[in-house]
Amino acid sequence: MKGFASFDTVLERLSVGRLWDFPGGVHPAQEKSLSNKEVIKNLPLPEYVYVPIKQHIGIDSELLVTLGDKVLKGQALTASENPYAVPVHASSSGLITAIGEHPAAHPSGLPEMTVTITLDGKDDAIATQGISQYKEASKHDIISAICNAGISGLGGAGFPTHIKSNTIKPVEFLIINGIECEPYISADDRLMREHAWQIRQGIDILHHLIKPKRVIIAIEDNKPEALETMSIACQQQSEYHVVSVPTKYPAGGERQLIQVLTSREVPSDGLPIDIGCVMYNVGTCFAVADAIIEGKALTQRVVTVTGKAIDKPQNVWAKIGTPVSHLLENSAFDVNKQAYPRIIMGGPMMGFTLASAKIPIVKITNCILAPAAKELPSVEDERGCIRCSACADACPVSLLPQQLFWYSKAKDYDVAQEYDLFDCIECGACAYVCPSEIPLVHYYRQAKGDIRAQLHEKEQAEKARIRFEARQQRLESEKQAREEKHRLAAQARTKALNSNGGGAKDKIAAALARAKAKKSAQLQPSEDSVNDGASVNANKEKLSPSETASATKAEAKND
Amino acid sequence: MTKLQVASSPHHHNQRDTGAVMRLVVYAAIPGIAVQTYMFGYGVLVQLALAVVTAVVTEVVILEIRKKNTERAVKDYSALLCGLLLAISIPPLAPWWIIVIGTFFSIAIVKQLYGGLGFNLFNPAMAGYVMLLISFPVQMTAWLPPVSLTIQNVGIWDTIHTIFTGYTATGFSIAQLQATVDGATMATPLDHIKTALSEGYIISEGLNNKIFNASMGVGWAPVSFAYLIGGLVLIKAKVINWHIPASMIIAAMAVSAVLSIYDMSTHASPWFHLVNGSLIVGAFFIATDPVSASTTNRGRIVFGALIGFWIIVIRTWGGYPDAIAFAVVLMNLAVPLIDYYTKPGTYGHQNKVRNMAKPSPAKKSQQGDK
Amino acid sequence: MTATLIALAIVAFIALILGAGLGYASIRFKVQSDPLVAQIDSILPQTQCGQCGYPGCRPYAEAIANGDEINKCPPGGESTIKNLAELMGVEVKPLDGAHGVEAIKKVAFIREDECIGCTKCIQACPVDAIVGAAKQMHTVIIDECTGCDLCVDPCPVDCIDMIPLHESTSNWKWDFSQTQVGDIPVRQSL
Amino acid sequence: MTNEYKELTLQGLWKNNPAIVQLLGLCPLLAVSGTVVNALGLGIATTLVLLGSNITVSLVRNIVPNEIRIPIFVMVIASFVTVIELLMHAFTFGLYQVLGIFIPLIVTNCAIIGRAEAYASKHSVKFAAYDGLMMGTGFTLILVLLGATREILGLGTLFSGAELLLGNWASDLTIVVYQTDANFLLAILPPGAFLGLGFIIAAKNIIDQVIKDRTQVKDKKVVQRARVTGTDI
Repeated sequence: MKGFASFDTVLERLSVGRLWDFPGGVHPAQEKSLSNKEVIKNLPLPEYVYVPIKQHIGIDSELLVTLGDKVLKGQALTASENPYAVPVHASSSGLITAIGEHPAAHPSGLPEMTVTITLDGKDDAIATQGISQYKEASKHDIISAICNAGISGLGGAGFPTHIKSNTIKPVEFLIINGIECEPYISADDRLMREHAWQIRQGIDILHHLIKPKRVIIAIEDNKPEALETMSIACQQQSEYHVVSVPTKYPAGGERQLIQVLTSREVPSDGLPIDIGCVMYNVGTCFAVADAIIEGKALTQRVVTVTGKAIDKPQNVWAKIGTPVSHLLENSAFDVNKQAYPRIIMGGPMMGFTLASAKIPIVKITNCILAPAAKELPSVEDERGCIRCSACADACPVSLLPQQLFWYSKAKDYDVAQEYDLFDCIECGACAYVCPSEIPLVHYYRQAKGDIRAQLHEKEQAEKARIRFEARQQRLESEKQAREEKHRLAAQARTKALNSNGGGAKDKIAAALARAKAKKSAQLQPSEDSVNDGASVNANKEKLSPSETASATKAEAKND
Repeated sequence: MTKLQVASSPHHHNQRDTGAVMRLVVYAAIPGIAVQTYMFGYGVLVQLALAVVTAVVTEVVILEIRKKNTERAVKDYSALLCGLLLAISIPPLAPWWIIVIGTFFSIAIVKQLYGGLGFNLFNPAMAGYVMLLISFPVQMTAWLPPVSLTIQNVGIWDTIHTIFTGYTATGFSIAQLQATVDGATMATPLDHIKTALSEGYIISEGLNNKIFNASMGVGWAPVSFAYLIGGLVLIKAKVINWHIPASMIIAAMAVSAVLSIYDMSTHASPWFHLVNGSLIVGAFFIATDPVSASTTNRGRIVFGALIGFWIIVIRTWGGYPDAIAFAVVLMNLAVPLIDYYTKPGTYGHQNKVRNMAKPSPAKKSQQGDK
Repeated sequence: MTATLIALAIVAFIALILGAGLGYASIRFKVQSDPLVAQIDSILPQTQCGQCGYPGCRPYAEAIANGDEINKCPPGGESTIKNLAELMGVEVKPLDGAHGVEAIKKVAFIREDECIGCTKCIQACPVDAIVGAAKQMHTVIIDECTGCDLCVDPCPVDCIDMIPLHESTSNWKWDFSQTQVGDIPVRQSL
Repeated sequence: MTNEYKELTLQGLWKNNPAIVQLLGLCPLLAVSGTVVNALGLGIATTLVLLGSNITVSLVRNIVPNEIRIPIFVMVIASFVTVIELLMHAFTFGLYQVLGIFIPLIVTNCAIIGRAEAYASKHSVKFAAYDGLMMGTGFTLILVLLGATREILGLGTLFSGAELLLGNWASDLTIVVYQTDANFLLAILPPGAFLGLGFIIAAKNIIDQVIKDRTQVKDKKVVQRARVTGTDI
């Protein structure tokens, strides 16, 4: 029965508080106490917000606004017909002063299409209408309200929430992920402590939509306060289980958490729904409650600003699009505490370093981390792998990171895929434990990128081949058609000649001979007067381009 | 100018690097080495010094030739550890060139020629030991009796003199030193039993000798236990996994138990095999060398068990009294095969997409079968 | 002597029987090999650029099947040579520099205000990736363009550029050497 | 010497040496290269077989059906090996006893059937004969080199047992390079052969690399790019 426990078994174990475990995992120093002591703060408004048009893993949308437009908080900036697209909204009121490329919240730091709003400081919101009696509303209305509020998973992957909620498959467990297993981050922790009630409302809405048999609210045991507040908020609902999960990274990974709670494994080519589970982040639940009850769009989220180079580590409500520099300034970032400039967006295990402080906060940004000089020391050079397999012991998905590393590095991608390269969740546990300090995940990412590019190239090549062959065929058939036409015309002429009798034939022959004589008489002097090269050129002009090519070839050969 | 630090995640790293791992192994060997020195004299330390110097010098020279980063490679302590393991395996009073040739072979041929740390197919120390044993069997089997049984008191100066010239400062040869209090020439417990068996004695008669104390070799058993302590520390510190030592010792004990049940008189007991010879040091310090051992947990169990099996087989029927080196080198060869067949099942590959609505009984029973 | 003769006769007899068996087997179990040209063609990048000296990828595939060198394809570069070497069972060779160098993928771009609508590039394009008509401005379908640059030469007004493919967050391949050093606050006292 | 002969010499002795480039015939190579004399004996025997078989195969190459050529080559080779074996039995009995099974095993020496298949069956008699001679010589040279190395390392001597090959007068040929009581047994044992061969191959590769670096000539050639597209519509 490996990898699949029945509903009753799961329930039985939940009721006595016995969970399963996932293989591997690591226990990095938590450092959450830096930021989780104080309440979530509101920051002064920034001067500008940069709202990237694409903030989720969906499809590009169409812009609804143009340069110079005045927008209000909560006003949609984009719309799309595509069901997978989620709109983005102005996160405060102001004037659109630029629509163009701006560094993206992406490891590459490459620019993306972004709407820049110069804020007017009033923070005027657009009028909203919630669905307070959502139990009476149709499922479709709720789903579209979630979609229109621009909610995509706030946990990390950014999957559009309305797609996830619009499932027709039966769901046994609705899992609310309050794990937050990355060190340093305490955004969800604070949110649960301060807004447990609203999260409960969000869960209620999702429960109403999905109708699961049970709801499991999973919180890591290093957050006892959050556990308590959530338990109190959920105590009236008998089918809600608030569960304390042992602290281990990456217990907050979707698939790992499902494994811990239910022992079921999401098929590698499937989704959690295939094993009767759906998972939401607590932040998403909070946003859903906002969207349905208040009708408010997703325009802000909790971000942990932490690290030992930050003098005032804290959790803040950050408007979507707020540049990172604004958060750093308002949290007393001390640049002199850093050995080299390094700001990480996300946690230390899966976050990425920023190339610019102008990069905006997006819907999936949960942390801005500014490590001090001796904190999170960066790896110098990798050393040779000693095959110690500490990575395999740490891997939560039971891969063989070492073998993947060999094959990725050797660009032996077929074998790497045989070793299930694409099942790697890039959690970084392997690289964390590696005594040779090999940036294993980086190799996997490069290999994955190369494989995807190769597949794309292969497709392109196939397309090009088909087009080329089609063209050749077309040219061939055109040529044949032309020859056929000439042949028919010649036949007709011959026929005409023959039928007209010998007199006509002679006349034509005589005319031809005359024309020929005239032509040769004309050509003769010119050929004498110019050099050979020019004559070749002169001839060339009469030739078709393909013949030109062959003529050029002939010339080259002569050279 | 400070450079912007852009890097792939994770940005967090465990602080235990290769050098730290190797150092821990060296520290864990200290109790064993101390007891061994106490039991067998200063020769152990002299050999250790020779081996370490040779190992590090060879490593540096070859890395220079290969134009690699010498400093970092030396700091990973792998050469030092290799020299150490070889030094504790050879007779304490073996001539100096034995350990020098052996260590040079281990580092230059077995380790660096294959590409350096991480690429060697064989355990360098054990391959070096095998080379020495088959090339110089006389010198390699010249073990002295434990200090408590010798007539000659070999001091530190005598030890050094013997290692470099073959004779003590007072002119005794190794053969003379091998004589025990009662005048009998001394061999290792395993050797002794092997000889006894070949001369037609049975085990219990063989054990009836001064070098045994309740079937434990005098001097040998304490050394084994000291290494056992170090090995347990290594497991506790998560430097090595329990799989290889456990499976290796259990397999060796099981095989010898079967044999001794089959015939008590010609096959020694599991206990005898455990405490005499190098089973324990092999299980914790040698077979667990990460580079040449299996890399999956299931594979490690197979790897260890087969080493244990071969040790007893070679001890019983082979030409050499002890067999750790042969067994380890033999199984090193099988590692790629073991690894290939013991790949762990990746998450999510046991069950491809199923239909949750109606879990068909066929599928359920299939799961049951698994 | 008779013993030798008998042995010889036996050997000859065995040889005859086995030889017959072998002969039969070689006819009966003849393996129809896969169409090699198609296999080679599928490895080639299908840019149809002609840099190999053959008019298109398929002709080059045919040439390779007939024993031509495998290192004449600059667009395919190292990986193509490696795959070809594997397929043909020959050694990997470095790309023959005489045919060009492996470069990053580019696509053709027509500066449309300069285009005079002569259709020469349309005729030159091997994969019909340029649309337009006589006296009308032409444009390149970027998705179809193989980057062969065969359209560049025929253009009478030189309005076609080969530009590198735009790198975006969706096709970026974790190469930090390309990352722009931005404006992350830098410690002053250094 | 014409170009073909020069090329054949180069191929056999260096570029395509059966022992260190093609790695053929390793079984006898590793087994009997313990001393120079053994190596030389087997080397000469192999060369003679190679010579004979190449000539014969080349002679019959046009009348042998393609399908059954391998069995026929094997028979030819086996016959020559039998001849050699009988000759050695008659004239160098001591060596015959030392080499033992490895003389009959020449039949299965891949170097021989390899040359028959790859060269002799496609070329005329004189070239085939020369090829056989050169390949055999190349093989013998490596055998002797390996034998010398192992003998010096393991026994400290050279040409010990020369009388086995050359008769009693040759026992004076033995050279004692150094005296030792601790023989380096590893060199004499099979692992020593593997290690030695590895080093010889490595040395050859280094020399090749040096030669290549020295004679790096840049031949520039210009290739005319083909116009894929006709525009003759």
